[in-house]
Amino acid sequence: MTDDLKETVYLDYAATTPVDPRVRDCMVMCLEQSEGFGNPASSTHVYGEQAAVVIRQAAIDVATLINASPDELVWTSGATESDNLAVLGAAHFKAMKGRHIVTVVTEHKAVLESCAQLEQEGFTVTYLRPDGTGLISAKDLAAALRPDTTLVSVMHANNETGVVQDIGAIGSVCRQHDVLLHVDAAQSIGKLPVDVIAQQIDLLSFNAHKACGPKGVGALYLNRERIRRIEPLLYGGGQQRGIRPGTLAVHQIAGMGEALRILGDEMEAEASRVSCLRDRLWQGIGQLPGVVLNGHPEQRLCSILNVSVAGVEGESLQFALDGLAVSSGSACNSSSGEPSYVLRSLGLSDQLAEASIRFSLGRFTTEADIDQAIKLFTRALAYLQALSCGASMKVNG
Amino acid sequence: MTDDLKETVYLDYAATTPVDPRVRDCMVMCLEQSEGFGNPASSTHVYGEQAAVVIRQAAIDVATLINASPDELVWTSGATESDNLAVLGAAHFKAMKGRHIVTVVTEHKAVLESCAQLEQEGFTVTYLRPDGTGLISAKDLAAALRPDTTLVSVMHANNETGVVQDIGAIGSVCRQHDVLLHVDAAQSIGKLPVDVIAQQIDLLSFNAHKACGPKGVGALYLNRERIRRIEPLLYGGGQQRGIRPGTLAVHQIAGMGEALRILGDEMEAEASRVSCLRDRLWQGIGQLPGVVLNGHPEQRLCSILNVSVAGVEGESLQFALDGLAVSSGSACNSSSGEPSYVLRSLGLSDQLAEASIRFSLGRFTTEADIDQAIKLFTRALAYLQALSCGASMKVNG
Amino acid sequence: MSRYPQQVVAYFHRPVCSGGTMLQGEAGSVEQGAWIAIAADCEAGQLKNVGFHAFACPHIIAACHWAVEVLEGAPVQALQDIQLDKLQQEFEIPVEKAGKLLILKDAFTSCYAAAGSVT
Amino acid sequence: MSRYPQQVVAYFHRPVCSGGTMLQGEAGSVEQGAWIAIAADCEAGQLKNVGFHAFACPHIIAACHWAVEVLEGAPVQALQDIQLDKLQQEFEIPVEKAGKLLILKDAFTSCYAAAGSVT
Ligand SMILES: Cc1ncc(COP(=O)(O)O)c(C=O)c1O
Ligand SMILES: Cc1ncc(COP(=O)(O)O)c(C=O)c1O
Ligand code: FES
Ligand code: FES
Repeated sequence: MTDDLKETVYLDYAATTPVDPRVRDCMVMCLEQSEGFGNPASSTHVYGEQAAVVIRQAAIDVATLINASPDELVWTSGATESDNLAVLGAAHFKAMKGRHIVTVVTEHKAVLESCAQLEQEGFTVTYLRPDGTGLISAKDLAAALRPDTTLVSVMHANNETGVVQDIGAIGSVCRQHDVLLHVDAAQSIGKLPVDVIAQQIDLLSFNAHKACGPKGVGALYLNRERIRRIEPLLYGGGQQRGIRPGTLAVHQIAGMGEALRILGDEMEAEASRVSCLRDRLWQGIGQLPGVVLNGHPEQRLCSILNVSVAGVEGESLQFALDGLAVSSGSACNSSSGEPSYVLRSLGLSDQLAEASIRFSLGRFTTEADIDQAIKLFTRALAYLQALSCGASMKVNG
Repeated sequence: MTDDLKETVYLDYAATTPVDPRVRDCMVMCLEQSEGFGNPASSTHVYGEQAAVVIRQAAIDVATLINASPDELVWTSGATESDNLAVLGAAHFKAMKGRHIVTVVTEHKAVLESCAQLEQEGFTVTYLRPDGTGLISAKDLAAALRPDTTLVSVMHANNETGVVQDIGAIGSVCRQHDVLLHVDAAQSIGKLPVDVIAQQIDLLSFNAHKACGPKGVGALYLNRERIRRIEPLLYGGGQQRGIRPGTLAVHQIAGMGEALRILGDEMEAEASRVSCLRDRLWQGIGQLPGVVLNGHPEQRLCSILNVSVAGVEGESLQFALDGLAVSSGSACNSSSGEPSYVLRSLGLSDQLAEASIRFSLGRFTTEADIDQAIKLFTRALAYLQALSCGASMKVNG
Repeated sequence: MSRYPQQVVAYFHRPVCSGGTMLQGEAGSVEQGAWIAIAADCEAGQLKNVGFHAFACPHIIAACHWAVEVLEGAPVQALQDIQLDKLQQEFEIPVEKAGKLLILKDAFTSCYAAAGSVT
Repeated sequence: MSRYPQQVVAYFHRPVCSGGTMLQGEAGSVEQGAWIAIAADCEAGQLKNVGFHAFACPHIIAACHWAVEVLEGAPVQALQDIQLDKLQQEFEIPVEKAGKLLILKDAFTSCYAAAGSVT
């Protein structure tokens, strides 16, 4: 570890997580020459067969966590691909029935940009707006549905605020209207229970790297009772029933399986540990002048704390938090330069949206990390507030 | 290693390869919690920055091997995705100019099925047929080009026969006619020199797992002088200039970089070692009754030996080679049940196409492996030929 | 290889036995994907030296080895009593491949026909 | 953090100094994304206690710290001699953000204007 890393407290688990050593070990085994490094498509020899066994076990582990069956999973390269495959694939497949989609303005770009692509192709998309806490209501959703609506896409937990939608209620509206429901669970998987049956989910996107698994692997759950097929995004050697061809990345999938197996075992205890840490953090910084909480105070992930600071400039806030690895609503050289569309949609001013910090905690976060974060945040705020001297006030002259 | 694996000689490198221990170590480092496990998109903190540095180094290593610049690479989930992105992405992007594509019947399914998809969308595709050795001629290609041709897709080395096309000649025809050339180099990368400048290649697809790197990662080279942009397949967070969004899989990309760096260093020596082994294999089995070589005797990869056996049934040949992990043109439960379209296109009968074995060698293949393969193959042939007793002959009665 | 049932593995690699010379019959062809020739001797109405040649897939070769084994010493008419559903079960032959079993059946039938002309 | 030049890192975290009370000027606003107030005293035509308040991004805060440092002890007219291209170079301010430098310039100019009314 370099000194820079050692000195920097990592509170950016919502961006990506470290790989759990148990997951790593499981992956490394698949990378050993002496193990089943084969191509699971090579069904004619033992190397291929062993790889297929590994894939099968991973499918069982992943399916178990979401109460699905292993054959209802398609492996992908991550949640971006899963989201695209779900939204584009289902919309295209159902295009004969209708060309109207409903989603929410606070979805991840992987969903929003897929929807934008559908609009280019002549589909109509209704974008629901959440209330000031980030929640949408099942009633608003029901009102948005049309006879030609084929798909609703609503994320489980928001990646910026951690706000958690009531998927069960949304699912039952969708079922009543016989509309498919896609849920992006990239942030919630393993933090909240996900049950595709109980919550009436038809398509579920998630990945491993937000859950102490490897980057570059994800899955899409397809409810086989409700949707037989979707249009693929990739064409090739026919792997995965042609829905997603390409050689399966055995070590990646094994890692995802192990990561989600661990979550199944440890989720409950871990969620309460992490939410204690989050509460400790909020106690430490919530009373500082100008600090406000973004998103619903209860309906949110245990692991995310998103705050804004009134009267402080966003980039400088981020800059002053040098010793903290967190995400912020603002970045000088960021390609967009726009403040977070998620926070803006909650009604925040540009200043507050930019001066926002997302703390996201996870498996390896300690009390000491939190205390250090409180210290650094307090100090940064004190400096910037002294510097801006209330900011909007005129100089007393 | 299970006993089954220990007893089975792996000669299926063209399907996938073991991961080189050096590559594995490099990947494991990226999987360590104490290392730069960050998200390379997290540009605001050191974890993200270190990940970006790892990606950059990998891009340099990969670009160096093909004589490209690091910014001309797009990371993908493998050659299937690279092929799709190249063929669909370039065809869509150039659709205003024309909607005619040229490819070859012996391409990989990832290219052929992408072309089939384009046909569905109203594009016209010309499929060139190779001669009996598997080669296409630059003259035939030139004759197939039309004013509305925008893209030619020709693989460098064929995955079944190992036959190597003269990409330089093909490239110069394409440049003369101002048509983009896509080359699938999944099989040739690191076995033959690939030089995108000298060979006048505009788009190059390849992956890591055919080259002792990890499965589930690949790259697409885009010649930035010749093609500014292509239509993406996935939409999302804007990573990789929007051409291929999704969190970059740092350990995977690092592994690919290391794998290709090693190839750059060792390719020459390794190619001659492997071709000696392949020749030894051919000396051992080429003189057995009924055995014929498939594909051009010289213009082929050092690592692949594809043979057919007259008068022997394909599935039983495969079955009798139980102790050998090889690929065959035939498989009882294979989803298609069709004999190899590649071998059929060379003019082989169904029987010969089915009774074909692809031996593919690689970095960890030893003389002892080859000698064992010769022994097993010889024994299997003797048994099956005794059993079929010339097969097509009537029983003498 | 797990995609073949244990019975196929067990019966595939038996020694080649071409069979006797008295009774011979064949069916199928290389073009059809399976060719099977059955041969046996007949002593006092009992089959002896039952053997076969085959160009065929593993399931069928295994089934041939098994069939000639059970026929050894059996009465000649057993040649036409080979039960395909039994073979199909025994060797877990995929339904879509069951056509090949008919060729096997034909070969035994044609061998039995030879018995008619011999005895 | 490597995306900010070393100069920004060096000049960002200086002690807050509000400056004197004689000369004061400001420009920009929170809505504009940057607000800067300059204050100083003036003794015998020389700037003393040059300080500032700012709501601004790191580049601009660093530039302010630097500017007030070089102005300390300089003649009053130096307030309007702040050279933007020099600041832009010194702190590697991205061109697309250069607009913010104009606010800084305006703040110093307005401070200089105050000098006119004081002296
Ligand atoms: C809610 C949500 N959806 C989708 C994604 C995309 O995931 P991936 O990086 O695996 O493509 C992310 C993370 O970036 C996310 O937070
Ligand atoms: C020539 C060729 N192209 C493309 C592919 C697909 O590669 P991947 O498995 O990485 O998707 C392969 C291998 O399967 C190949 O041999
Ligand atoms: S191998 Fe012939 S039916 Fe399966
Ligand atoms: S931080 Fe303000 S210009 Fe870069």
